[in-house]
Amino acid sequence: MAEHKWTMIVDLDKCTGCQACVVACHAENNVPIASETEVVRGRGLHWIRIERYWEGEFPNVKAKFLPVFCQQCGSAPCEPVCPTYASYHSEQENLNIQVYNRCVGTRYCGNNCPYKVRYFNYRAPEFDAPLEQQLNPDVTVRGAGVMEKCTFCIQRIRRAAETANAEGRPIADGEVQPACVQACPSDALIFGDKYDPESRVARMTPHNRQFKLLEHLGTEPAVYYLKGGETHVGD
Amino acid sequence: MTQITRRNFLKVSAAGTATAILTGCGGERWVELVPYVVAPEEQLAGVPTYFASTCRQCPAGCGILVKIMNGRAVKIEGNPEHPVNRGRLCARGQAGLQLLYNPDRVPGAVEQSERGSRRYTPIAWNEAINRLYEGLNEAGSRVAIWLGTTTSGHLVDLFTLFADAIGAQPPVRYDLYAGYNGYNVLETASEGLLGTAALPAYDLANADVIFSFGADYLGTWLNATGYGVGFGQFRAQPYGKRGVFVQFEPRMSNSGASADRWVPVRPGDEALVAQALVRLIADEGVGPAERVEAARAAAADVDLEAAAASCHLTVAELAALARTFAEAQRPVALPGAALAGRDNALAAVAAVQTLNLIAGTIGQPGGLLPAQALGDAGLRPAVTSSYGDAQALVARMQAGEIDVLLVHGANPVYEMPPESGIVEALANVQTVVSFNPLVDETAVYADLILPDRVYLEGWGYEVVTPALGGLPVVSSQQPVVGPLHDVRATGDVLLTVARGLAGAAQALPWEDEVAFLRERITALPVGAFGGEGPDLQWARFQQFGGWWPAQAPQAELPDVEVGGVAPVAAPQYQGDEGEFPYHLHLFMNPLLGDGRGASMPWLQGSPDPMTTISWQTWVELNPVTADELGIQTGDVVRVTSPFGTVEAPAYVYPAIRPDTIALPLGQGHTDSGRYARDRGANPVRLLGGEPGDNGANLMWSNVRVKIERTGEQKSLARFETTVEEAADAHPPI
Amino acid sequence: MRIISGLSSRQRLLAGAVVVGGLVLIVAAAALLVTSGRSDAASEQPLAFNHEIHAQKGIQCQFCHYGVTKSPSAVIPSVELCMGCHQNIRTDSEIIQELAGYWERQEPIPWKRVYEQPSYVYFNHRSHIASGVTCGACHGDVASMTVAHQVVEHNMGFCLDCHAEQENKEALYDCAVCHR
Amino acid sequence: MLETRTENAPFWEPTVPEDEVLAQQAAHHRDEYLLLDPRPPAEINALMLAAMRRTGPVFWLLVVGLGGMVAALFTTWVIQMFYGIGITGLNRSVMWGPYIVNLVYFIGIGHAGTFISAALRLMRYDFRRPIARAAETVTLFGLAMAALFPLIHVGRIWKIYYMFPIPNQRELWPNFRSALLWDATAITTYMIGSTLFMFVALIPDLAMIRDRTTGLRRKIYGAFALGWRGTEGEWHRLEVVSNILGFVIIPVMFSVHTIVSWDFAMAIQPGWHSTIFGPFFIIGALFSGVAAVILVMVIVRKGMRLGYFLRDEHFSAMGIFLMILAMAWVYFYFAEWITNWYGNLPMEVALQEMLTGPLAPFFYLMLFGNIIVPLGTLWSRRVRTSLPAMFVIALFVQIGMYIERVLIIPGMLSRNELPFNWVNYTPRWPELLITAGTFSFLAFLYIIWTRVVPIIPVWEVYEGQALQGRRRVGRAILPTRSDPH
Repeated sequence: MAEHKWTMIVDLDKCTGCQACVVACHAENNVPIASETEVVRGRGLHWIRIERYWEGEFPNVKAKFLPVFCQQCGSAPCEPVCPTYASYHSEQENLNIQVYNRCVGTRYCGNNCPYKVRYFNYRAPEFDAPLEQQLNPDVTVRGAGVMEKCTFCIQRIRRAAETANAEGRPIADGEVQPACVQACPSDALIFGDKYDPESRVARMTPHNRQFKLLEHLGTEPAVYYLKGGETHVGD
Repeated sequence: MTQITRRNFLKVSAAGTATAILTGCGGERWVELVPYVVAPEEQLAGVPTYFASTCRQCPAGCGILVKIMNGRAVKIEGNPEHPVNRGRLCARGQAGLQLLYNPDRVPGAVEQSERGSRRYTPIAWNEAINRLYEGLNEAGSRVAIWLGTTTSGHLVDLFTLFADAIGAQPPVRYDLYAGYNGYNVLETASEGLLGTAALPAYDLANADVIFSFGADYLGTWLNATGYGVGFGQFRAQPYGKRGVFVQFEPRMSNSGASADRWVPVRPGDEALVAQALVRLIADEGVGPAERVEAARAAAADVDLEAAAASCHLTVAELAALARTFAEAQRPVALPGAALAGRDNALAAVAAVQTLNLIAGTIGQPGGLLPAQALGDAGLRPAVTSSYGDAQALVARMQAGEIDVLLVHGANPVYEMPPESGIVEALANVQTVVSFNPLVDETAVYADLILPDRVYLEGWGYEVVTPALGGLPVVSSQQPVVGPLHDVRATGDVLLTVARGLAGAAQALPWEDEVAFLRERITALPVGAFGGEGPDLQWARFQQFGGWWPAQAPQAELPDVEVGGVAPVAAPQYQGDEGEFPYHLHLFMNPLLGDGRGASMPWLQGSPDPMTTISWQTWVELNPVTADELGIQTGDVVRVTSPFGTVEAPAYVYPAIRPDTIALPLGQGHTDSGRYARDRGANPVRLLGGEPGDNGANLMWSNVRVKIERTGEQKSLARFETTVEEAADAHPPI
Repeated sequence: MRIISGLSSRQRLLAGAVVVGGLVLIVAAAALLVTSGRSDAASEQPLAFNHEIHAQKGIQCQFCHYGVTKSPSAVIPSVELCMGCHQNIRTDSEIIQELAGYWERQEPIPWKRVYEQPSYVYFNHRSHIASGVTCGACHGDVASMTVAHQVVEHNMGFCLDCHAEQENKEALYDCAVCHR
Repeated sequence: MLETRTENAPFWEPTVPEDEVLAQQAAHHRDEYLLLDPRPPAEINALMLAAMRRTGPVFWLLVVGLGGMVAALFTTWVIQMFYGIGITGLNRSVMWGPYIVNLVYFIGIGHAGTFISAALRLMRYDFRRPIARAAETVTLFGLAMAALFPLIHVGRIWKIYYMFPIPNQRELWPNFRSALLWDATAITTYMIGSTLFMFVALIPDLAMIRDRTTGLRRKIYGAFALGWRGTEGEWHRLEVVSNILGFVIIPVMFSVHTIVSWDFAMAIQPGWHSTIFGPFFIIGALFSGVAAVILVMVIVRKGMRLGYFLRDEHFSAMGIFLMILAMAWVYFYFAEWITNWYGNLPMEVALQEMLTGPLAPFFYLMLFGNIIVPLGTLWSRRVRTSLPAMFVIALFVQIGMYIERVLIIPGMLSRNELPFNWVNYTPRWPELLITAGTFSFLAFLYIIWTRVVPIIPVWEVYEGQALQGRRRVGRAILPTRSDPH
């Protein structure tokens, strides 16, 4: 019954940690910027974040980047715990939807998300005039007390679906790209509909390097990670 | 599409509809509807329209598409057709909206009766232009023009014509991008190697081995987005195997983090290592015969043990790296910013380019690409000035030889080391005019601020050559929204002023800058998008975001050969080793860049890729060094060089040499708007004022420093965990 | 106390039930009042535009609200569009002269919204028109209104009632259809 | 009214001992067992009423002081509503903090009242009689305080009605799959049940006061006494209703804290997802609840001079009860930790390593307060009957149990599956002020309550005394009791 299975592939071998996706997401989704004091208090707020892990010690130290955003779980821990259905599974799009206006801010979903990709608006977002003009009219600006998260740019999906619908055709592969995918210089992020057998994501999976984040928790994420390649130079 | 004139375009974008954009969940608001007086064609409320333009957040010149909804610019995206960035866009490019909508933009022409007072009085544009005219008229040829690397190409051309016409020296085009990355050094090196003074371009997409000597090409070096695209293809196994990337640098940069092998080379020894690689290829005879031959011709006498030791490697390991390079199909070597920031910069860059010569890939896929001819349009890539040129201008200002200084796109007071005497020099200039959209550190010393349109409001072109795939590109810049404030295009101001100046009137005959642009662009041959006749060509230029040929022209390769052994002198360090035991390493992160990003909250608030710190300046040091000095993350430390002092909290960074201290550039603004002001420290203060290598460059990478605790603490605004035990926890990958 | 103690146990039970029931009703009514969003956009429009006259002259809704088939927004016509006809038609009327005043000053007309959705509701006119929903289904018979006023309450129940009758009910019941 | 039941049983007449040993025994029983130290009902009523009327400067000072803290609580709450949860110290990983700790804590202390009152009633432990109401009051106000915290905790209190199952135009109901909704339902049920249970037991005492006051007070008490006259039938019905409510409320009580524990155990947060959480939380709740009742008993006895009612035997019994609960709590805690430790799953080990960090002092204080203090002292009867000692021990248990919840909620949340997101939590002034304010609110309501209703259920004491006697068996004098049921 679901029409789409929106899927993201993250090629860790290509991710350079450049933060282009992070800023693109802020721009597309009206994600507020946490001030210095807020960040110090551990309230940095980015729908997509690039986790950096260190491995080894100097001089054989390596940094690994891991972009983490909402995994759009098939069996999402955040969904059943919400008392108001603000966190909700869209059967149609196979996505986890956060209905901001329905959220009362119990923050249960945030606790239960093992990926910690749900961010709470501890403060009302501020946009010094005329910065509010940059806001994307397709996305609700969330007020204080509301939980928010990556949506795979549902507004872009909906816009493409509405256009395709009105023109009486299916959505083409590549027609919808979340802002992060669009920005990513090294093509580390690949997005598409896995139910469309011709789509790039469908053709790329299964992949010999693929794994899912925290797969043992049974959350059935819609995000595939491709392991970073290891080559031993000069051995 | 054919009839887009500037006037009729501005009419289109001047009106906008108001929409409820306040917090959606905070409470509902009922709004008044303000419809258009004249509805623009093809513009519907709620339906986006896209305008192609060029990003001017850094010198690279990426093509952008700006999404306009309801009369507002709401998103900047990469232009998929554009050969520079192929539809991708970096963090700074995305944040361009926050320059456009910056709350601290100068809303119109202002004067400052007392310099440094920060009290600005608005004046009418006519009066402002009159004052500029009077100043220039009196000054005659005692005029200096200081441009930045992000000043649009057409303005550089106009200013150059103008300077020429009034008999002044050509504009100085210098800012921290140019100084830090040593653009002038790279251009000079390219001239020596390829015959054209232009920034080098490397075809990473088709390379299979990258040896980068401190080039942060995925972060800020030259064209980070374009190289990011190239890197993605490089990793995607174009020749059936995954590309191998080795990075030599004292502190792991954003690019170093993606390397397969990160080699912590001692600052100053990069050229030595490059020479050692050549020596090893020659000695071991690895790789194809012609490479070995070329290596033998170029191999200098190198202390291999010392070279390996300065990399924390054994000679055998270094030899293995040499083999990797020599045996690759299309290896490429990149001379990074640190090489160009020393007294032996030109020789060091040449030593790295020697590796490319040995590889034999110059002008080939996967190699160093030469600049391309652009036809007879009189268009050529803008050349950067060296730090020496900038310093010479400062000296002339100090000597009272300059009456009027015009500053556009640069911020010398912030970007020049205080030792250069820039602030004192400005005092000796009668009239300082800033064209910058924000009151930056330099504008504080200006008498007049005549804010230019920011790049999303203004016209222009940018000659970017070569871009990915070796295409010559002229990128277009057009207003995507009507000007937000009462600002005037600097090109128009200049043309207006020139009309009254003897000599300049003939040299600059155009009615306005658009006329100039049209003339230049329509002189180009027909490009990839066709367009017969000047009107159509001009329209296509705007519509597709620029001009480039459908296929890369067959370049005439200069006859390049290994010219024998080129000696590289050992670097001389500034500061006594006893007193200043540590090397200073400065870096740009992909967010703040050279400091321009500091005025944009998206860039301020996004985490630095390596440390995840935002909003602040920090001092990186190795855990071993930190232990020795008893410094912990969050301790405020004082870093002192022979030239200056900077205080910032320490960050213990595992991927930096124990003998090196690193600081990020970009913070420490005293002005430049509310987001930048009084935040962090400007490490440029640690640098000396004297140019290095015969006046070629800013010497930033051979400075020695000492470090001590101040006893204070400051919480770092880092996004990563602040829990120590997390380091021992099992990472998910 | 006398009253309470004077009652039989059954009456007491009844009284208790009435009190509890009353309390529940009050809470529910208050909640309903708080939750229902309703526009009270003043009927005081800057110009007394008469939908009825225009409709009687045979002008289709889409002539002025031309965005309705192409965009999420139906579009409020620009002054230019009004003037397109009224340069010649009824130029002697007071209202038209007022309109002409806006045009001469190149000033937009500050219309008051009649139907308004909160900013977290994304309604798309184009989709609805494409699916064959008539204007009147949501806006009432505007053609017979002299001054347009809200006759249909656009709350979530109204939307859902209609969506529930559609063939692809499942798809139209998705929260993300309207909220994002 | 009550006198009618006791006039034909003048059992309070002291029996004459036959020798000195017997005399000592009798004296001992009198001292020890309230029920064997009967006084005329009039005297007991007067004692109770005098205690209620006693409002000295200390009382008013407390009222003003605590009232001030209550004002601070509500002011902070309003400030928080205005500026958002951002004024607290919560962060992107620790989204639940002291507000939820307080919720669990106050529901926890709300358990003892019912347990003592209902369970002991059903099991016919007579020592419960004088302490039943003090304990029930802890339940009632504990629950009331707990009910505040979901409201204080949520980000948008003004939209809280989305959580209530009320008909609306949105055609949307709350999500009954959410443990939070089960929780709200359970707490509401428990609150209604325990209020009824308490009120039923209050009726005869309210009638007693009604009959001893005049004017407005008489009217108010009369209204609440529901026309109680003290007939045989009324007494019988009271007995039946109390027993039914007692039977009903005990499973509700068990369900409530189990469901509260499910708020955590249902989540896949490491450290929370544990099958043992249900019983573990119940034992923890009883543990802290009994300690809370002991605290209240000490204060009431000292503050209201109710030494006649609250005797050493009560403290001793409560002490033993507390000790048993401490043992049970240790058992559960040990079982939980050794399972995690032995399983050696990375995240659960990480949680244990947390206790070498900034939380370590709290962890050891918790172990000290919850294990060493009660188990190390309560075996001694002298300690159990010493008021200051019991006060200190109960206080330690309170602190220990509060810390236990802090370790479970913000403590566990600060560690999660992706180590990049570990953020420690430090409270800021709003949490501290609101927490302190709520404790004051509870105390405030309690001291007002003690002046409004008899904190000792006088009729239960009569009843107990009426049913008790002594019989001589050989040379020993043994207490006896008759059972009317």
